Amino acid sequence: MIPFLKVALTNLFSKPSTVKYPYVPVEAKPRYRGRIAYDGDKCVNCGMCVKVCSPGAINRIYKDTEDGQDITYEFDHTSCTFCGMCQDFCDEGAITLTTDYHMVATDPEDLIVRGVCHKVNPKGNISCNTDLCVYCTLCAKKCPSGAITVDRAAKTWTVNIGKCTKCGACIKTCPKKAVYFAEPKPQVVVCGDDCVYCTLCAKKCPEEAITVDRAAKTWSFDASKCVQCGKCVAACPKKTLSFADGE
Amino acid sequence: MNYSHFPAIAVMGLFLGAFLVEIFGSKSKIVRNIIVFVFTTCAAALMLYLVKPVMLDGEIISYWMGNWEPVDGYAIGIGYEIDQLSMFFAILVVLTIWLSAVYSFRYMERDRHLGHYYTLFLMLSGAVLGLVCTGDVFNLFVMVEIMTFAAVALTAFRNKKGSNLEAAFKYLIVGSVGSGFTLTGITLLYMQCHTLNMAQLSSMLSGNLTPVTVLALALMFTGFGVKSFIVPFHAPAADAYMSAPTSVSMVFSGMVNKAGVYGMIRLVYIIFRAMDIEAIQILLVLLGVITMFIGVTMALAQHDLKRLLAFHSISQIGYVITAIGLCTALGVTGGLFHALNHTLFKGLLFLCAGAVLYAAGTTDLDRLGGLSKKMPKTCICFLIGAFSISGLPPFNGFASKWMIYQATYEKAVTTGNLFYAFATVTAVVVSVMTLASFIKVTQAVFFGQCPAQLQQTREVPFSMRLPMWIMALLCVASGVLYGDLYRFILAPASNAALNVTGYIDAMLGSGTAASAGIADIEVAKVSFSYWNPTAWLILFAIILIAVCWVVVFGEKTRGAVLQSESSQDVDGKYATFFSGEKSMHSHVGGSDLFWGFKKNFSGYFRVMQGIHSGNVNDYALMAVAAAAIFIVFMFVVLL
Amino acid sequence: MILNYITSVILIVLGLYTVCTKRNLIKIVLGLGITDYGINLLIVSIGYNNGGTAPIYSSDLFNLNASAAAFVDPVPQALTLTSIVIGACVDAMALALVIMLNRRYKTTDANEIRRLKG
Amino acid sequence: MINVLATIKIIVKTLIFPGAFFAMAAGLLLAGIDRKVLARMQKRIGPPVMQPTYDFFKLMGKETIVPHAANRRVYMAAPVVGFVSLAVMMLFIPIGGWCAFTGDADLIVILYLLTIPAVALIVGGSASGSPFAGIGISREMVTMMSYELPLIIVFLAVAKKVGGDQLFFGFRAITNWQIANGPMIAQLAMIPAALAMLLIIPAEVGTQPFDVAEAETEICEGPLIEYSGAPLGLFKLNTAVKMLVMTSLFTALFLGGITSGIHTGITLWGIAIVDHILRALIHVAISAVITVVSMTTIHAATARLKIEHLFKFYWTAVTGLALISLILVWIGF
Amino acid sequence: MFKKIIAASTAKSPWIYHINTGSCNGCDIELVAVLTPRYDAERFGFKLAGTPRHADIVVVSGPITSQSKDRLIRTLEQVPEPKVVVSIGSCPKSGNVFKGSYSVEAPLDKYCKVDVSIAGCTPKPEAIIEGLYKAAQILKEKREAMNK
Repeated sequence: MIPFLKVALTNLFSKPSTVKYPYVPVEAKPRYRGRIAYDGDKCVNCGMCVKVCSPGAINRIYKDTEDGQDITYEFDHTSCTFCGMCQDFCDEGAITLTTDYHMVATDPEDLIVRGVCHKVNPKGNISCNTDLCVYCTLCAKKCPSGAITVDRAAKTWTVNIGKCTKCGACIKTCPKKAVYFAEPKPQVVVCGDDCVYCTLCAKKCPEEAITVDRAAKTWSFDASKCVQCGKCVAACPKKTLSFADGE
Repeated sequence: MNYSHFPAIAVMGLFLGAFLVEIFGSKSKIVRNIIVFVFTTCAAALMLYLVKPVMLDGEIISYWMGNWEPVDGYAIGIGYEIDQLSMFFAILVVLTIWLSAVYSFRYMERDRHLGHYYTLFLMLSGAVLGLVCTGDVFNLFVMVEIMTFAAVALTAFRNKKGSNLEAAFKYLIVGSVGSGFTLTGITLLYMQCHTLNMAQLSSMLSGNLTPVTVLALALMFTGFGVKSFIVPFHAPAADAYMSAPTSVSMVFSGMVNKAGVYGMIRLVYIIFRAMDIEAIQILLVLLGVITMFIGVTMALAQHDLKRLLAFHSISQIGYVITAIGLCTALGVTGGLFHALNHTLFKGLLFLCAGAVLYAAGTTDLDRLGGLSKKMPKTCICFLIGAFSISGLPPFNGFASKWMIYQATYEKAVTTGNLFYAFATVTAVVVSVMTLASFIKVTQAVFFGQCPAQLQQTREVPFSMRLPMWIMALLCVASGVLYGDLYRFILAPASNAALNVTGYIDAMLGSGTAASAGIADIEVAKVSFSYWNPTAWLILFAIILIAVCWVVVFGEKTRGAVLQSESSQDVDGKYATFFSGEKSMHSHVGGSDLFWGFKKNFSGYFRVMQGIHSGNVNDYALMAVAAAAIFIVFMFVVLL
Repeated sequence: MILNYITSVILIVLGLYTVCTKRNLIKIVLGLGITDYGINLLIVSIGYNNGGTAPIYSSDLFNLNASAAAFVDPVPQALTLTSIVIGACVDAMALALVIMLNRRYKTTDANEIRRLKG
Repeated sequence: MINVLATIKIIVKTLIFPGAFFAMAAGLLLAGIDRKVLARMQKRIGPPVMQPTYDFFKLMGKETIVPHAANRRVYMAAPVVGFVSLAVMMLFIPIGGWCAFTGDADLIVILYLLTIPAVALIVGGSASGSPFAGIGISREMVTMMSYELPLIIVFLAVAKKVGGDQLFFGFRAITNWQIANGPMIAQLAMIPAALAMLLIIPAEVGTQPFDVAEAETEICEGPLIEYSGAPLGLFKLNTAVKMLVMTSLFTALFLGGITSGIHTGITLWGIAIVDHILRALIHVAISAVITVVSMTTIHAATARLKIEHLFKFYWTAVTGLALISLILVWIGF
Repeated sequence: MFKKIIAASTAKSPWIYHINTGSCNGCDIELVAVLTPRYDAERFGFKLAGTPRHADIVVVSGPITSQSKDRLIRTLEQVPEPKVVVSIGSCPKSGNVFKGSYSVEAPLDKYCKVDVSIAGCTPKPEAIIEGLYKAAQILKEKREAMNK
């Protein structure tokens, strides 16, 4: 008991070691994983963070806008475990865990960090400059949705437009910078030879870009009016219409 | 109104009642109850009528059986002598009898052979009243015998249980051994003085103590020790209290051991006047202290309520014996006052135990619990009894224990003998242990949680509660008004005990005491300047009102006081906190309290288990050994 | 006279010995009886006075003082009567209790009858 | 006609000065100082000195839940009885040499008044019907048994020292004696008794090393487990006032003569108000010092004792100290 | 006046009762760390209470496993009125990484209204102090609401 008595008495006359928190601001250590800061512009909506977040604290809300989508990322701090995986896996560096630890809230709303990532749909689709490409299959591995298939032996590179979310992950990883967003040539509708001139495509086209003369068996297309809505292609019973690259 | 006949009438009345109950009572309950009530009330009335002349006017009533007046200074017949001391005990006796009778009407209704019960009961009360009033030594012995018989028979009254018979047998054997010693003592006295009258004996014996009288003193000292259940002889008493029906065990603890104490006082103060010798005082105080300590420590280890109360009776008698052994004015007053208080609060506690037995069917502490919600009135009475026995201020135990502490320490300081200071310290520690064991009982029986089978226990009928309330009131009253209680009852009684001339002159005509050279000791007036509780109670009341006013005034601003009356949502907000569990029945029973204390005293308790072995021979051996020790002690000291 | 006192002391001590050591209940009760008779003997022998006659006044009632000295002291005899009665009652009750105990405990050995202890 | 001034004086004495109000305020202050100094001993800032007062008023504002298994009347009455007896005790203990009510045998009255708050806590705890409380009250009772023995020996030693061959249990006699020949603690024979008394104070109040009865960790606050709201507030107040009572008892018994020397002579309505106030302040200051010395240092330096170690410690070590001084006094030192 | 004193002191002496519904003990030791000399929550009057009956602020940690669910509900009921429930860490609010497991019945809101939630998987002691301080203010408001 005596040693503790000595310690107690010496403490009595020495300065208390309490950090007077609210009056003396206390900064967290530099690598402290605190509140998440999300930078919408850097984000490319690749979805890696969502995939890698174990408690599923991140969710995305899509809202279509005219030139693409507004994806709001919601980081729910009440269910986040602050492991920092999303920060590590976000190549763009859009997510950073700041050293702000003051995450105290009465209503849960203000514990949710929101950020909007405006995703402009690139006009064209992914295509590969075959002479630069060395078929190293890196882009295929990188693609989150598995849209690219590369056959090293046959030296072929194909992309499945449906799956591609235009995230640009392949562009970034291609060592040779072979992959690029092809400049979107204005899409032109082309009519195949077994057209029966049933004028269905003309009726479907909202912009009357197609004129069909049943009698003279002629099919004409006005590219300037066409909005590439694809309704004519879908309506043609003979499936002779298809998009093609204009000039 | 020639009231000198009244004591004889009262005693004979009770015996007559006993026989009448035997004849008429066995058939109908009403007749029996009426006879008992009438005879006990008229005995009470007769004796209480005497209080005024004897106590206040200081007159000593002497009455010669068959009008055999003493012939030229020699007492021939049996004389009844009521001086203040015997009047004091007579009040005690009469009070206990009346209350026990009223209590037993409803309490004993479930037993059979009630005719015999009331016969024995009236015999017991008649014997003790006779014992207190008599002035003749042999008559004293005969009354003690009748008392022992009635007590033994009553202990064995509920003979279905084998243990009751066993207790009765042990009580009879040890009692008879004790009575044998007393009878031998009396014969030796008669051999020496050729008289049986106490007053004459004391006038002849004062001063000239021959070996025969010393042997007689030692033997009678053992005899009355056996009757007042001090330490070496206390084991059968604990069994007897436990097995007797509660209304009888209340009489035991209120009257029977007081009769033993009365005999002891008569013997040592009046007949032999041996108290001036320092050694006898130390012997008595030592016996008292040991009885106190053993009584309480054994009580702490008990599992049965009545056995616990029995051991407490033994320990409180230890207090009385210690106080009387001091032979100072304050000491004797304290002792007598504690005897009165003991009768009150111990009677109350036994009645409550009886009520619990009547309502819940068992007095085993491990199977009882949570009765305060089922029997609120009994619980309050028990609390009053418990607080007064452990000596908390407003109640009567405090006043008498206070006197005893002051007396013992005053004796220590004046005589410079550290032993009495040791007695004060033990007295205080024993009083705390008494409080401990009563906390154990209240927690085990009244508070805590109610076991399933006791859910539908109901309050006891009114006629059982009436004596309880009377006793509770008396407890509080004697605690508060002990100033004038001292003036009217205690002072005359202790004076009568201390100086004997009045006693002798009344019996054998004035002047005999002077001739025998017994000077009248001027008893020092007890210095009563210490704090009288009435003023103290006013303070208590003022602050109580103030605090309640603050609490009540805060009512509006405070949260409401809520208790769910409905019992079905017990599991919600009002359930006991079981760290979240569903509140199941887990009652902290009596036996698992005071773990720390028992662990430290485990060696002591093992020895105690050995001593209370329950074997008749051991008890008889203890009695005889104690007799031998006392004889040797007396010879060494007095000759 | 001394012989009476010695025998009564022996009887008392013998009685106490049996009460304290014998395990059979009936023997204990007998021991009690023996102590009682020892005491009775003591009480009776106290009243003896050499050459005294029975304390009854015969025809010559008047010369009182002549025969007074020769009387044996009547008081101890009265005491003995009471003591004998008490002794008898004690024995009767004790034996009754022994019978009941035997019926309950099926034994008369003091060591077995030890339910109330501690 | 009752002397009106006298009754007013009594009411003022009972309720205001040494009675309820002063006891409450000084007690809470002492409790605050105790917690503050304890914190400082653990190198932390610690709560404001008024913290027990805030605790008390907050508890008065809380809702009082009476559990179903509790006996309502006893449950509510226990804390009030405890506080009342503590307030009455304050009337007996001389504050700066002057005590409100004194008789001849105050020590025995104090001895018994000390048991009432403990009994109130015990009966209250057992009335709440919780098994935790059951265990708590058994420990509280054993604690009481353990410190009662040395306490009575200390009282007897003081009485013998003051009394010589008569018997003086009253505080007036003790104070006069100490004014005459110096505070009791200066006497050689009485130093062990003073030490024993210092060790008794923490057990009586129930602070850390001896608070096994209200151990938060094992039996969640022991007897107080089911209490909430105003009754709990009163019980916490009782502990605080008990601190004041025990420390002022120590000053009365062992440092008697110190404060009574102050006479400023300024009287108001015949009562030397200023003297009283000054003496009261010094008295509370001394009590604070003793609280720190006896309770806080031991609290900071030791861990909680098990119940049988506590009992053995009190019945061997502390009683031995007290006995030494009793025997020394008896021999005539 | 009496009401004002009570309301003021309710904020100044909030007593904490900690319920651990299956937490990984990260938040538990952090909550107790708040009482150590370095952070010393006792400056504001915080004190750990042994039973819910003495509690003002109930701090719940852990993802409310099914075993501890009904015990939690029962204990929360036993806390006397002006009471505040604080969830510490992310487990109580959402079940954190244990979300979706068979034995976790996570969001505490199902059982009671959570007044203050302190986020952070083991929030920093300063954050806990701030949270408790806010809880004490809410307690005061509830106390004043009770007065009306």
